Amino acid sequence: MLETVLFFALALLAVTAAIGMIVHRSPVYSVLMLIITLFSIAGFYVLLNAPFVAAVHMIVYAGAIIVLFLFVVMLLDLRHESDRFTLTKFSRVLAFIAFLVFLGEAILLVKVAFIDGGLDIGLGGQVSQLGDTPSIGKLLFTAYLLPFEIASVLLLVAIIGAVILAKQNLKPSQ
Amino acid sequence: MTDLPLLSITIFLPAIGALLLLFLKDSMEQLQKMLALIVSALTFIVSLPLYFSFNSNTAAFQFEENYTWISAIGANYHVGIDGISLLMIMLTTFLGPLVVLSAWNAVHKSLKGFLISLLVLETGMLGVFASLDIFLFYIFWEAMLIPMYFVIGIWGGQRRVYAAVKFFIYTMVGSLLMMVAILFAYFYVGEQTGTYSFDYIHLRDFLMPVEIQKWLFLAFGLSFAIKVPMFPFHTWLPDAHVEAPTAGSVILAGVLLKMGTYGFLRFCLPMFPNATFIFAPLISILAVIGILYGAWVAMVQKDVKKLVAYSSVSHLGFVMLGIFSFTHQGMQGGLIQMVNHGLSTGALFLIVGMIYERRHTRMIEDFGGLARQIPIFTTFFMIVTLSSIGLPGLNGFVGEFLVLLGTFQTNVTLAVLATSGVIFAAVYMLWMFKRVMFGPITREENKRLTDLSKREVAVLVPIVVFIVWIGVYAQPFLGKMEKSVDSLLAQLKAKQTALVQPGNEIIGGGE
Amino acid sequence: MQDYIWLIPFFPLLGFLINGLLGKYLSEKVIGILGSAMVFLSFSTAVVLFFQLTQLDPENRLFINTLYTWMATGSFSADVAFRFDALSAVMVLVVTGVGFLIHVYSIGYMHGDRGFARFFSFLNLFTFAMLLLVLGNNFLIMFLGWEGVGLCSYLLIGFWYENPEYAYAGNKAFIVNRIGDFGFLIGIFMIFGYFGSLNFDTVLSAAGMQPEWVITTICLLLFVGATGKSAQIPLYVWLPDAMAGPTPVSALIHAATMVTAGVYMICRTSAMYVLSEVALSVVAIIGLLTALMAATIAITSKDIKKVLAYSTVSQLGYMFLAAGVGAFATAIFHLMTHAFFKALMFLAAGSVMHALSNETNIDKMGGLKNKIGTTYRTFWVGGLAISGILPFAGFFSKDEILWKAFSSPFGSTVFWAVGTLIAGLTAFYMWRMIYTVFYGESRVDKEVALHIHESPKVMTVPLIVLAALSTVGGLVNIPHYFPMFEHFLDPVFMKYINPAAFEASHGSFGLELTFAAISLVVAFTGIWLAKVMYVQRRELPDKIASSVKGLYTLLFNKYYVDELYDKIIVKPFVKVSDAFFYAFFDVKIIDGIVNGSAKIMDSIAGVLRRSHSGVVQFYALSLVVGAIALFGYLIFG
Amino acid sequence: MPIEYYLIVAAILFSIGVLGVLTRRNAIIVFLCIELMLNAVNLTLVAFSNHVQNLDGQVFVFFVMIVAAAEVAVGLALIVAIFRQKETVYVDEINLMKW
Repeated sequence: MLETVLFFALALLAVTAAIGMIVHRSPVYSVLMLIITLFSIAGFYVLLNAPFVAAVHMIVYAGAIIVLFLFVVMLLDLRHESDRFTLTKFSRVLAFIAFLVFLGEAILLVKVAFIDGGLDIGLGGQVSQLGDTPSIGKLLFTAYLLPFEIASVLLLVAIIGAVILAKQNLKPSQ
Repeated sequence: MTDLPLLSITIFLPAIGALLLLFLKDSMEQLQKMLALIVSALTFIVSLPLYFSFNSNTAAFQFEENYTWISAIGANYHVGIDGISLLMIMLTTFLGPLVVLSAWNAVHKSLKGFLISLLVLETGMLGVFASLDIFLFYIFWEAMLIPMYFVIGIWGGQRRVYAAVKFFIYTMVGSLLMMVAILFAYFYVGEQTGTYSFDYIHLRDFLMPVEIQKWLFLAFGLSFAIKVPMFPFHTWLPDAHVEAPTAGSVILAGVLLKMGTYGFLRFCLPMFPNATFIFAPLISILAVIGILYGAWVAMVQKDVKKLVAYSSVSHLGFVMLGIFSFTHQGMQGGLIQMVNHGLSTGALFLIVGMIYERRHTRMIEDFGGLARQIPIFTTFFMIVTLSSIGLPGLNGFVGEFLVLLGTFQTNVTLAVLATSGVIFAAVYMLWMFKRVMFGPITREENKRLTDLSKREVAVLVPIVVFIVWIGVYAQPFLGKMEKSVDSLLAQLKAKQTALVQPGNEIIGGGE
Repeated sequence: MQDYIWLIPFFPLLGFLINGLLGKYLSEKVIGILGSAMVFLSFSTAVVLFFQLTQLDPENRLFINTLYTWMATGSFSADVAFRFDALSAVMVLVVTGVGFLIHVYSIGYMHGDRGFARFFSFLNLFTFAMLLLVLGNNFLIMFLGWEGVGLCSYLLIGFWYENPEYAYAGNKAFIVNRIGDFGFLIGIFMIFGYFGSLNFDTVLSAAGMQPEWVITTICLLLFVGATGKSAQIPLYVWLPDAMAGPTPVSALIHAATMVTAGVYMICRTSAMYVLSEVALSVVAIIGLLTALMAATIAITSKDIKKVLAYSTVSQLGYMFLAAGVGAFATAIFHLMTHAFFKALMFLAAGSVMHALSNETNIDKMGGLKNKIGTTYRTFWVGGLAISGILPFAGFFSKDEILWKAFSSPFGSTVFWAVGTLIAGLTAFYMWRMIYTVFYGESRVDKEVALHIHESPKVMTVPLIVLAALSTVGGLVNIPHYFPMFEHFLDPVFMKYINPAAFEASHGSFGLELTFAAISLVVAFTGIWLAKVMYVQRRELPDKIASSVKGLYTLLFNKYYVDELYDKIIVKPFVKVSDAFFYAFFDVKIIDGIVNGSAKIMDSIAGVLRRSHSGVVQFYALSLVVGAIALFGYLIFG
Repeated sequence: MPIEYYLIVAAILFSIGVLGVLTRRNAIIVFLCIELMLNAVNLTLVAFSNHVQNLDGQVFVFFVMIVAAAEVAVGLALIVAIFRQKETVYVDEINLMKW
């Protein structure tokens, strides 16, 4: 019972924070809103027996990426944005329609869940396989060894890219 | 002597020449011209034994060479000639050196590229006439387009790009349709007979049901009709001719236009006989319209080259009429007319090119009274004009007479209408000749015109010799093609009756 | 000697090649002698062959000489073959004989002209083509000669090409001839269609078996060719303009030889013409009408050569009338005599023009009687011959035609009556010209009058010879007493015709004499009228002209035929093909479609291009829309 | 808890992210929204991994995170570079790629 209460609370929190993020005038507050959303998602991971993923999630996302965002926002000292939404009214309307369509899909999923009796694609195996660190670690270094190594190369490339981009001494073109 | 692959040498010698040209530096223009001339002359000499040791009392393909090329799809390098393609090959190799000679000092902009395109073009054309494998035929057919596009597009007149693109797209649309038809035939016959091969004889001997024949005939026919050019598809010709350099126009008129008619003779008629008989009335009517329309429009042209271009439409209308008359005289007349047109219109373009080199204008009213100024030129121009009008004693008459004689036996009204074309031919050619050559000299520049140089005379004399020879003694040429035309006609008749038998089931493997 | 016939056409061909190619390097004398010698050589070969021919008995007087096969496809084969029988013998002798005299004459006439060599080479080429026409053993060789003479007349009419009218006249001649040849060609196709071969013997002998309508259409088609070449209605318009050529050309081509090709062709195919009543009557009627029309126009014409040109058209009408009534031999006889006196008169006119430095308007002449004596006397003889006065050639040939027009089964009194009237008109317009040119006071303008001189020997000798021929020529065929000429020719015509067709010719010998007398009387009245009007009372012609104003202007402007043709056929044709065919159809419709499709492609591309607006959101949006579409398909698809 | 609920929440978050990307002018905010969309996807992955009792889903989340990290690094470097040159971060003013 606790689990469902917790789920709904986290869900509510995540959605409001997300809306707040895209609506808020000042970018700093948007970043903070995002952090809240990330917290709630971490909560979900725990609910879904994936403690290791939740931990890594908090470290990588909240810890590194968002900090980087904050850093960039501070660096470019973006103040209040006057008109935060895109100029053309036309694209805003279209964007809203897109939003509605995605919601439609969500509702559809609800239909599938409640009316048709849920997705029965999975094999209802025993709960024992918890997402704990040793089992994921074993998996990483056996079945997914190659992608793991490629990922490291990818990160290296990203680092070099960022450095090069930053080093260019670009003069502001009037 | 026959162990030497004579035909393949003739086909690829110009290409080899083009390769050699690549090694010469751009500055050595004189050397490039000499090499191109030697190579094309050599090709002509090599092709002579093809003519002389051609045994003219069998319709089978001679000098045949058949090597497997892409065995996976059953396409092999299968070349050979018979009565129909022999004269075309001789015409191509004969015009080769003359064209190079005519462009001696006409082209200055990247001469090497020009000569290479000419030689590659010659190989393409020879390939088309000699190939007996439809896949190979299609490759040469397309390969021929590219150099011609460059010749018009780079070395042409002011609106050359428009003309070149129009020429390319016109032909490309046609040949794409043909590609589809070739593939369809390939798979259909393959599926029916089990052996998938592009070999011409294999596809020709298989008798398809009439419905399929109709569609394939239309597809092949459209591509060839554009090339001929038949009446509604001819508008690319005047632009291409007006904008092409002299050498380009000569090759275009001399040989490229014959690809269409040759295509009909080699592919459409034997492979789809029943469809041919069904569409023959339509094509004959279009041919007659082409004759009259070409003549009438030529009458009002202001530009000499456009006039000659429209006269080509009219002349080739005769050829198509002859081919689709399905009589001995008509077909052989058509074939001879193809050679005649190559000679007389080729010579006409050479002549127009010569005055263009001197005056840099093609408008008729810029000339007038040249006869007194340049007498040698006038005699050549007179002879060639008379040959293109079809004056008896010269080559034009032999072709037109036989075509009309043949058509008269199948369709009197069309023959009468086509014969009136003979009058219009005289009208527009002589009217143009009068305005250009006779009358007082009206323009200052015309007074300083120089007569033909030795080189120019050397280009025109061989053509005039053949114009008179075919006109006076046409039998050797007619004899060469006699058997092949007989066998083609016999095949047509046999296949037509074969399919019409009751039950209409597909009788595979006709004679 | 049979296989030397090919020498006859070969000599002039040789002359053409030598003069044509090496003309520049030879002197005028050499060219002239060479040209004339060549024609003389073929004349002598013809004479030798002629005598050998007469050795044979009349039935099989025929030499055939086949050189090689010209072209053979399937069942059709045509070879270069020559035929020398009585008919072609006469024609060859006329062509080469008169031709030789004219060649000699031209040496004097063309003296000093820049294109001397070119003139002689073309003259030889013409003789070669005419001999081919006359000697050909099948329709194709005849057609080869037929178009060859058409070409030479084009070259020679437009000989002085600097003058645009002359070049235009040359063009007009060739194109009108070509229209005639169009009919001839279709006739040849029909002949091959129905007879399977083109050579004369097979075709003419098989003529009987074909249905009536086939024979009639073939004859009419061949007659269309004849009207084109021999300048009959409706295709005669080119002959008067052909006077633009030098006078020897007019003499040789447009009087003696080329224009008679039509008559020769009809006589050669007489076996076919006899079989179709319709064709014969068409030939006769057209001949008669042309003769009448041309005679009327000649009365009012002011140009000396134009008068002679219309007189030629009229005399040709006579010949066609003769052929039309089945009197083929008489037609050929008149052809021969006409060649003599018409060539004589053209050459004489040439020497008159030569004397008056090329003045052709007879109003500017007069009183030349004693200044150029020989020309006057020969012209006088020619005038008598053409008017048909007794001893002269014209009497016998024209009278014979009038008699045959009456007596022959195909003829009728109307033919005879109109024919006699025309004979009178001929006498009148011919002597009108002679009197205006040679009698009365001299209206020659001053500086021209200074150097009026008689033409040199080389011109007057041919005149004299021709004058002699015009007088003697007629005696060759005096009816009843000495019809040697007809006997000589008849076997050729009778060979394929069954004599039954000719029994019905009626009329006794007495009647024939009376008709001869009548035609003499008519001729004298014509001359007397001309003398009265143009010598004694000069004001009469203007008075009469003003009284019948309308008719006079109509005749003077040649019935406005030229303008009519121009307006009905030529102008609209050019305009239509320019405005409708080229400008509208070719450029607008077909090019329109082609360029149109290119423009459509271009405009579509233009629209698509705008979508790359550079706004990132737009790209993202299209991405999302794509995704949605995909989901929609997956879910509902 | 039945898996659909998680999927619904993830779908909503994802839609919000899309909305943000399409409407916001500030490049950084757009970047944030992209991060949000990525997390929504991660959530669904983990949800399914749990539902299907197979850890592969979770491993996959790792890789998504790696890519996200690399992407943010390079993206922000780009934004900084653009800002240094064009003094603006607003997306609709950076349209050099217009035709």
